[in-house]
Amino acid sequence: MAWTREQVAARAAKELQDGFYVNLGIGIPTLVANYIPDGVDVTLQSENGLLGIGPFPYEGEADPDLINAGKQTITILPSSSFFSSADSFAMIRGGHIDLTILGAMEVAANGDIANWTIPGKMVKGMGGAMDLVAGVKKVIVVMDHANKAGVSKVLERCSLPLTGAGVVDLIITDLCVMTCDKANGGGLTLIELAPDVTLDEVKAKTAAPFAVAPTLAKAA
Amino acid sequence: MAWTREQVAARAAKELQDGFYVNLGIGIPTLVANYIPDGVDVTLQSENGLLGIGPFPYEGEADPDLINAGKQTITILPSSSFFSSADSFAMIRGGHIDLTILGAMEVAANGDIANWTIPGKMVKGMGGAMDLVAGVKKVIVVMDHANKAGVSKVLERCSLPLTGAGVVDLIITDLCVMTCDKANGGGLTLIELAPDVTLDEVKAKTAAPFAVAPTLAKAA
Amino acid sequence: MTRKIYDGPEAALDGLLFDGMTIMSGGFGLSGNPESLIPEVRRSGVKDLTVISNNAGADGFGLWMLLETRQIKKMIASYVGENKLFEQQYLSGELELELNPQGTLAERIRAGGAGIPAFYTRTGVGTVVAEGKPVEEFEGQLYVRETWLRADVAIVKAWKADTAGNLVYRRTARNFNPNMATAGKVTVAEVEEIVPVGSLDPEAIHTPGIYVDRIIKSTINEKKIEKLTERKREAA
Amino acid sequence: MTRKIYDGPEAALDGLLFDGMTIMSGGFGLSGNPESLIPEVRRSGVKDLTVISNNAGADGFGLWMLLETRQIKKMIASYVGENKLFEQQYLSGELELELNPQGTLAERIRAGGAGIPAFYTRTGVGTVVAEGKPVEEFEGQLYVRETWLRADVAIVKAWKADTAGNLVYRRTARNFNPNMATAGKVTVAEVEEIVPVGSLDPEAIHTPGIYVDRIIKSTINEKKIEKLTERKREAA
Repeated sequence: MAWTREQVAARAAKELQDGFYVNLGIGIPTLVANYIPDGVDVTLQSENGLLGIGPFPYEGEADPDLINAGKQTITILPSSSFFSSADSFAMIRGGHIDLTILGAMEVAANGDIANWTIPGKMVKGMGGAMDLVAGVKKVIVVMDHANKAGVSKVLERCSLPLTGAGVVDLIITDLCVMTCDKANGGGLTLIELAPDVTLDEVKAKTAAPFAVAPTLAKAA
Repeated sequence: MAWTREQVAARAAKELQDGFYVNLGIGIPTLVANYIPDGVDVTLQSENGLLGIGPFPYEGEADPDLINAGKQTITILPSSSFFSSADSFAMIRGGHIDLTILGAMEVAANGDIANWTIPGKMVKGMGGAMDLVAGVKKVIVVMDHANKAGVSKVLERCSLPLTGAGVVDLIITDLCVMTCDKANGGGLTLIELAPDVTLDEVKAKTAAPFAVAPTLAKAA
Repeated sequence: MTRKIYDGPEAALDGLLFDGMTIMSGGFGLSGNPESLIPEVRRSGVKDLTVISNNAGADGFGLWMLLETRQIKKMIASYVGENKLFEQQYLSGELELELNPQGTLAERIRAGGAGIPAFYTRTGVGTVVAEGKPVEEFEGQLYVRETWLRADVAIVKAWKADTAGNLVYRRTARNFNPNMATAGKVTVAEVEEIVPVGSLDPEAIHTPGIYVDRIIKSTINEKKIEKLTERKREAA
Repeated sequence: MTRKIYDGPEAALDGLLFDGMTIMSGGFGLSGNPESLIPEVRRSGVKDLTVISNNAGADGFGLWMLLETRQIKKMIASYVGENKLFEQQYLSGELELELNPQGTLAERIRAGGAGIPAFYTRTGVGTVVAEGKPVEEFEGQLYVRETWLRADVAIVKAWKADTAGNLVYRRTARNFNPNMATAGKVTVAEVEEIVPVGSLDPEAIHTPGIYVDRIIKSTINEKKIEKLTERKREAA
């Protein structure tokens, strides 16, 4: 049985380490904050200019001057600090964020990611995504393994315009977890399967070659 | 009679305009602050990270955490703000300071200035001088017209390593005031003489060609 | 020292606007927008604007007001989603768009204010963003060269100003505002409160007064919330 | 959240020092120097250091302590005047010196922390500073390319830290400290006071905690004044 969105988020949360500074993208990545393991102290950065994102505000207490990068109202923590956009991206570009978790439309075996535009169809802009994939130490993609038409989103080469080239470290989909050896030009390795998902199913739904980790264990 | 150090400073102070942001170098330039004309509101910047330098502290009230770029103890004003070295020089480099007044060892007709090193003799460093001459909108040099040996410090070309090339706007010496047309590759024009100083004396003590302003008037 | 204080939006922008000019406008989404100054730009009728701003407003709000009147010729932004009017004008070819990665946009503006005409960044290497730009290797990694951005006028929104022009922003409404304040030939700030000098902590000034030429008290301060997200208070 | 708080200088630098390493050290003149950490670098005996700091201390104070023991192989600084020991070692060829304009030094450090390997500046064009570096024209002006500076360890002095590593500096003792805090692989801060999280104003943090790995309370906090300059109080 494939993982749900919530389960994907929970699986991604296992990648968080104590003391990490983390930037979470919009959508499933935002859910990851709900699954931070006990005893793991993580500080969330919001690229519009905040280090230390707190929970959503209680009803009636939202402050229009306090939003996250997804433009949702949020709160702060006692350890929080505010800064400008230039300072925020200096932090990101300078390699100070340990981990970012982002959604994607396509990911390739060479570590390329496409998640910001569909030429002729979608004109929105990349926002901070290009800066995050280029600047953050570890980049995790969370997404459905295939699109609604059943076409694999894990490809040998991306067909959409890239967000970043050779930047992805880990792919977590509804079916499985794969590492990407970006330091050596790419190469996917399947390291984990969702419960009852078979290797054959992943092979059928993956349009890229991948190795299978000898230690591969089905997720409990 | 040549101008004294104090008179040179007073003459330089006439270049201050209401609302100006100004950086004053060490030595005679620092004295300029004592001659700011009445009704002229000037904000002094200190490149170690302060906008709005106040007067020297009263006896016993000096704060080691509050110094100017010459490392003298100072005070602040109600309008002051502190910032980092990078932010301070962003302010300077970005062209936001209206005027800087600096000392010099040599100035040339093409607007070059040398004020930071004598090869083989003096190893100190340029500090912020190169940034100031390159970044500030208007650069005024105050200095003795000739050195102690009587050799002109106003030259056709500088012999010492430069602080900046083609950067000087105005030269105020103990003998006279000269403009430098740096926007057009240089060219000095004598615009003012100190009391009882003759054009011939300036000619004799200046190792560069210069024009004489038709409006030349002796300083009162 | 009150020469920087102006009566209202019209006075604050008087003499600054001209056709074909470049305007920077602070804000991220609908947070920290110069809500009083944008309508005055609209009222002035100035046209063929190049506008540099992270976003392009939303229905009826922010820079959307200048799109509606077709005063904007070109936008330099990082994200223009959720704005139907923008999409229409762009797809019909009426509007030019230069999309920048958000951090590159912020750094280009910072560079404009800091006298740095160009810098290198990893962001965008191997993507369309790097096309036509010099790409160079430093310490084994590729970087693309980006250039500074400056504006004829920067309009920003702050929380408080003192009469010397020192600004402080409030929470995440800070965003691009302090960077843009440094990059305008003239910078006009609208603020929620104007206080006497000495009221702001000199250790905590976000924008030193040198960067601010004109100040008004906001006449419009709607602060629309784009995505209200709340949680229920748990029973004690 | 007290994992960043260390017992003292020895604990704070434990495991970080090695021969041939690069250290950034905050301060301008004798103001804002990491006065407790420098003696520990000396005590450790680590050698062949490249030290990046605006100045090189003064007799008996600051980085002078590491010059005296000949632990410094190379200084990158903007001003090393008024330091006889430095001059001796430099003129005798024992010490390498790379002089940088102060603003270029600050920007190179800022670039190191911000992931910018190179940038262009007017500063130094036409001088020895630009020799051997690419010079290029932008908008009719020449600019020289400068590269980033980063360090294995940055040691900085702040006024207060909270336990999350957020720092605030005091007055002009801020200087290079916040910039260097961003440019060390590991950043160690000494502070006059360690306060609980929530004690510092989140709008007024000079160095967000992400940049600070280890914190100690200063054991030496002499704050020598280099040029005491005072005025007499006028009779009332």
